[in-house]
Amino acid sequence: MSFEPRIVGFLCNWCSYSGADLAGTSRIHYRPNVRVIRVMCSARIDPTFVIKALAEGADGVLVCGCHPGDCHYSEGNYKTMRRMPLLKRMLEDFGIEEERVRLEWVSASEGKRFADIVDDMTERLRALGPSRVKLALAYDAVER
Amino acid sequence: MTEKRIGVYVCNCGTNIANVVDCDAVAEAAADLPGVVVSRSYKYMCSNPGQEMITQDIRDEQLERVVVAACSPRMHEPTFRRAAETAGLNPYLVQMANIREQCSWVHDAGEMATEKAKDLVRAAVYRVTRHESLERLSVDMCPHTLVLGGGIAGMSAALELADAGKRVYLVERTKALGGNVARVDLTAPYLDSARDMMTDRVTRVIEHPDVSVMLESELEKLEGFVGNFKATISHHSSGEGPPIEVVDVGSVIVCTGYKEFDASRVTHFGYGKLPDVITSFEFEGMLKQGRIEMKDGRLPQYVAIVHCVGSRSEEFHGYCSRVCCMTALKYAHEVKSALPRTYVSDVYVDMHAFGKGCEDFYRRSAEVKTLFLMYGKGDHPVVRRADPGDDCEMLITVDEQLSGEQIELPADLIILMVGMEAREDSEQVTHLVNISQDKDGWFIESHPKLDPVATTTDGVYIAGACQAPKDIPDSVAQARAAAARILGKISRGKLEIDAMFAAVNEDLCSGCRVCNEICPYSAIEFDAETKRSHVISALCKACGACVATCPSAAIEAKHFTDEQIFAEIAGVLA
Amino acid sequence: MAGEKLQIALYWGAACGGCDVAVLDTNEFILDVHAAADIRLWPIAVDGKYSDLEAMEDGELDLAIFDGAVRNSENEHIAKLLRQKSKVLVAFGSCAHLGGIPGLANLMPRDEIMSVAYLQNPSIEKGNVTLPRPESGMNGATLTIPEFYKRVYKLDDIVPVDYYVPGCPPAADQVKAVLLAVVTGQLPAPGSVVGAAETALCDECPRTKNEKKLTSFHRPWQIMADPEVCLLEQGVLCAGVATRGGCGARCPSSGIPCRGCYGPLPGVVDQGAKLLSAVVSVIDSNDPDEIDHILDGLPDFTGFAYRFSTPASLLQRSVRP
Amino acid sequence: MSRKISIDPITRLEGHGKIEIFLDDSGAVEDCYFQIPELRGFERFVVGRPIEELPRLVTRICGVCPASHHMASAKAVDGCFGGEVAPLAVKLRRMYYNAHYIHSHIAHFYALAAPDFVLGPDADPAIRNVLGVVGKVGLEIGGAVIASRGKAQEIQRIIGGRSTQDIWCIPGGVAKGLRTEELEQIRPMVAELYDFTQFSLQLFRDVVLGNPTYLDIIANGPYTLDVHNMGLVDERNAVDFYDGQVRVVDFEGEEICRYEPHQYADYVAEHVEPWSYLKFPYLKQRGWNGFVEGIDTSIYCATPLARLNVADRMATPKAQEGFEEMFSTLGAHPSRMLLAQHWARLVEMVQNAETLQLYCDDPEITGDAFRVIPQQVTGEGFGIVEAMRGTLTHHYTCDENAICTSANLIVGTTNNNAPIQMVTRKVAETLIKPGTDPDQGILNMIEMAFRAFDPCYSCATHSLPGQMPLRVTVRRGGKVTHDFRRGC
Repeated sequence: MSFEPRIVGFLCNWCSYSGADLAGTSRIHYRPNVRVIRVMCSARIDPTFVIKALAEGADGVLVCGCHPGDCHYSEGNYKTMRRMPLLKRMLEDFGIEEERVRLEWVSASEGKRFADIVDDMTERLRALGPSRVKLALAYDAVER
Repeated sequence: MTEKRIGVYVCNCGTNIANVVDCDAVAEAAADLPGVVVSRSYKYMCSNPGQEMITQDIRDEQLERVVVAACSPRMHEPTFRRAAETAGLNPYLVQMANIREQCSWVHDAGEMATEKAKDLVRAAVYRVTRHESLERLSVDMCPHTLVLGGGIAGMSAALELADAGKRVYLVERTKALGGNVARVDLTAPYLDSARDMMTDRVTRVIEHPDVSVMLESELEKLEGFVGNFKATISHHSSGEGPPIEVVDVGSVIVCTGYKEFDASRVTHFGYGKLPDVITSFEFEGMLKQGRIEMKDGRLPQYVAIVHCVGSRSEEFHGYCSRVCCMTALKYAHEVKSALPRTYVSDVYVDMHAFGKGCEDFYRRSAEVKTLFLMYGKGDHPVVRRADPGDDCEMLITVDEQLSGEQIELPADLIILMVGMEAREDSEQVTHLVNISQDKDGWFIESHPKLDPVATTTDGVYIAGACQAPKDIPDSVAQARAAAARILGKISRGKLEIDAMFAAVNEDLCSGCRVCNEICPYSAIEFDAETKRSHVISALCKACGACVATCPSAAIEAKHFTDEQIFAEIAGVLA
Repeated sequence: MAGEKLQIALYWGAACGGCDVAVLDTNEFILDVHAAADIRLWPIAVDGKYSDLEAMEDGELDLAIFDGAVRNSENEHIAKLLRQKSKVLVAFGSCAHLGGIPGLANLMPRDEIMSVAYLQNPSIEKGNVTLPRPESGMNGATLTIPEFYKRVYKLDDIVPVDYYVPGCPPAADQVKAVLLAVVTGQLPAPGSVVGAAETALCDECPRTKNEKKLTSFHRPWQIMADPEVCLLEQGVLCAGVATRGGCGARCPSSGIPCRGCYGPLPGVVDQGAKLLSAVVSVIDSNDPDEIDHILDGLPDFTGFAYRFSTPASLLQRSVRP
Repeated sequence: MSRKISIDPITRLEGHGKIEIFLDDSGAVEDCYFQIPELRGFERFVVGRPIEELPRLVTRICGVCPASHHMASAKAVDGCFGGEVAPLAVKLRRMYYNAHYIHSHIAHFYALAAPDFVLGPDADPAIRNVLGVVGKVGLEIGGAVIASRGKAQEIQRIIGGRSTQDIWCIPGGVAKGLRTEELEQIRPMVAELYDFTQFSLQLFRDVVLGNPTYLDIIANGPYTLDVHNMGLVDERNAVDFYDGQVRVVDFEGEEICRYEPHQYADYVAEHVEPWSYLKFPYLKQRGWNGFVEGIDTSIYCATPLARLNVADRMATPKAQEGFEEMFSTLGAHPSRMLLAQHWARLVEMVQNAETLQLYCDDPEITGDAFRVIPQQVTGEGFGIVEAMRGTLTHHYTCDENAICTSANLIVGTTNNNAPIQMVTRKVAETLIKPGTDPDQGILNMIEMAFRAFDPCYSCATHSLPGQMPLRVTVRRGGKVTHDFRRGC
């Protein structure tokens, strides 16, 4: 039985979550490895959420927002566009592989795209193997 | 975190969910979660008995929180919130787990789908435990409405509202009302005069005491929120009155219409090179002049009408423009009645005659001796100059589908049925009124079936061909529907706006002012006296950008607090 | 021997001594403390009897102040002993509170630290292959030195802590306030951070603040920053927005950006993540490439974001194998 | 069957240490090891950080003498940018450093060393501390001690924004200048500090020199070593704390070598023993010959006394008087009497106070040209200052983006690791006689040996100090006969 990565997805309500719903209404199948958490706008996604998810044992975190220029709140997704690159640089310093955190723009009409992204990410993470973060934090007794 | 009495309801959605997810197992698993006192699996939670099951439990079991695992919250959250409310539970104490659109409909039946459903339910339970009762804001509903666009849709909406005694500001960019319909001669399928129809509308609108028509005007800025918008309108006419005007409105209807497809983008018809290849609108012009003729003034002996120019093509627009087919038939009739001896041929792909009376119209057109030739989708007729000696100006080569033969067709006048496309300024419009466009540029309605006139922005509606290609009756129907929606809101006088907004805890705010620039709605104010920032809740649209930005965790997003989201994270991963 | 006088112990774990100096910096006040309390243990200045400490009744000490982090078994042992012997245990200073600057060591493997120190440095004896060992035989007997844990821990990773006094080191007047609170028994609810403000440094920073829009970042030596205006607004990375006040804004007032020693604000789970979010959200660009270029102006952001709090961050340490 | 005594850890020094003494059957000292159980790894974890941040990182090596690390680091960082520093900034840094010296020396002399002299080496440990000293010399004087140290700290705070955990140095200068009103605040404090240095010298004369027992311990006790001396001197061979050349002089006064900071690696090397985390520096050109005394040894001291030993003179008049008085009393320059460290420390305090006064009267000191913006990144820098506890060397390299690529630190106390190891053994051998069980007093006198060095192990190991109980265990045949322990 091969390793099944656990992905936490943070999706904005207006574009990406609708896109994911559209994948549903269109019956587009994809890997069941993602667990979606809905926020009103990708700008609500505090980098702490991403780190928290990794610390709680996620093998990957997927952040989705409206395409640039098409944000329901006109410019929320630009905040996300600015935060994620630095967050990824930071996570690298903690030894967390680049592929574990992914930012994608998914519109309300891109159900297929959402499905493809989840499948692709699942495959990449499966190849990468389980995240070491939760394990590393699991030592309640001190390490020698 | 003190435990709450929680009820969990797993919807089977008939077999929609149950076929893939083991709903009973999900309900059983949920029963063991902290605080869960009731956990049921039921065929249709959104049905009346389903909702009654919930309200009954709220009363009998003194439930403090409710989790419904069913379809997308974007579908039925309002339903279950209302159910909770009827049982006296604050609607914000309900949380949904989306196990249909984002689980059963997208995964194969089996262990993993059921496990995912359990995780989503656990997350919902953890989250709902941390929910707080929230009170919706009640605000005044301004009875005035802003209508953008003076075409048939805009005028219909305006009249509907004004006849109900409500003020309307009708903003039209051009010098005259009427829009695209005013460019049309007769209308299909009954061949009555568009002109008569329009003159009546236009006069009524202009003379109506409750409609302020603003010609050569444009919306510059729309601020505020449903029931309380401030619209800044600029007047370009050199006439009297200020160049800029600000009006209070409660609602906005966008009726900005469409623009015709530019035929010169298609090369093989020779449009722009061959003098007697014209577009449908150019032909309408001729009809209104009352004389069908060629460039050199001669009367055409052969008239050919070509369908689907720019529509239903890989290269240009994939969609059908819906009105061209019937218009083409109308042209056949008008040519025949003006020039009985002229041969009319109609080169089409499929004949779309779905509207009321259209099929009869199609039959009648066949009777008036129109030659119908069918070309294949993806293929296209080719036009060339006729050779000297031919008795026509041009020849059209068509791979005729029904006969299977290649046919050469004589033509003196070729009418290209150009389709509809979104106006190039429609993107600016989306930003002005904060709605979105689909991939073809048409404005997106809030629900394609159940809510076709509203948008994702409360108080902003769409009507007419700006939403998708439409004929006149559909445009009018949508316009009046939008007006009806608004009248409903106005009649209530007050309206409730969602209790989700951001709030600054000024005890934690350091006045660093990082959030000030963040808000796209300028809902955050800095008080130089107290050295604190605060949110004007009515202006806040609850995106949460400032919340994620505040380095002091001093801003709280109601119903999307850090604590609630952390709980959800822990829930899906537990 | 607990009389009517307060029984107090000060101890340094993995520390630099700066916290103890901070206590000395209360100057004359030390004498008042001495008058009001028996200092039963204070390594830097007092020959307390460690045997006494072990002989003490549980809870015999009214107050134990622990500065420094926990990196080895001795730190851990004494932390547990002090917890057991004292009614109130205070994590004093950034290291005990958050892990402190030495906590940056959590971003790299212990073995690298050893080999750099003993094998690679340019002044190391030519050809040296010797590394210090926990046990080495000498004259038939065994010499032991403690083995160090793989990473740095903050005090409450090891034992429950009653109060936290932030700062590297804590400001003297804050130290005074805390000691006074203990002496007069006016302590807040256990678990609280004491001797610090509830709002960010900006609240007490004298520099003027405006709306922020950043098009580039500068390192402190690259510009002559305006001494009157918020450093962050001038593109100089300052952790003040994401850091508790209470220090008196000593650094920004003297032209040096805050590095976050007073730790995260109440309700903040991860100081670095919050600083990140605040700083980049106000970047004035919507173009990914330009944003990337602007971010290049923030080298080693991690080293700033978690300068004092790596062991207290959500991730705590590098998971690089 | 031998037995083992551990003194673990040593108290009243900054940081941690541990002594293992092996006795043979007769009970005579067979062997003695001075161990440091700590490693922190600053040299590794500063790599990858922006180079200008290092002066604000390395101060956490030691919170007792952070300014020494701050200054050495600042100079090394300046070097990485081509070395240009605003002349006014150098004056201000020196001024700041003088104040820091006074603070540290007061703390050491009164809090760490004085208890042994004022109260006596064998006094009850419970009162053998600074508060005990205050009790003995009187609250008034005690108050003066505390107040003076406070003033020295306050002067740093006024000049550089903070005292402990300094922040102020920045490539090319300092982050803030000295305003006129600030100078006027400082001036009276400096005057008072000067008086206090004179007072302290007098106190030393009265309490220590006035006491034959102590004089005997200093002159004839086991507290001497035939090893060499290292310290910074200016071009006149006068003592300089902030800058200059490193001079090494043997214990007979012959100059062995002198070098510029960037040459340090040609003259000093570090030996590693498996039983201590602390390295043992030695004179590279002589090679590591083990822990041996004598004119050919490669071992040296870098201490206050060593600084005065390598210098021909002090830089200021009043300090020069103290210098002459001290060496004539000790009978030789250079001197090998390690306990004279405490005296040397007081003489140094005088020079620092006098220098401070000079700067206060410098008309340019309140100028605003306290910083230049570096124009180039040259990639390597060396910074040497005299830390209170000995010559402190920082050596950094960085990449073209001014990100640190390597750091090497040779810390004051580390220089003295070998001498301390040796003198500890020497004292143990002399004091622990066959058949006698060591008692508190003897153990404390062993400690006095290295306390004289004012060793700072939080510095020396740039490490996370571990802290262990002080335990003296006497074993016979592995059976514990005595077990008494002491303050950690």
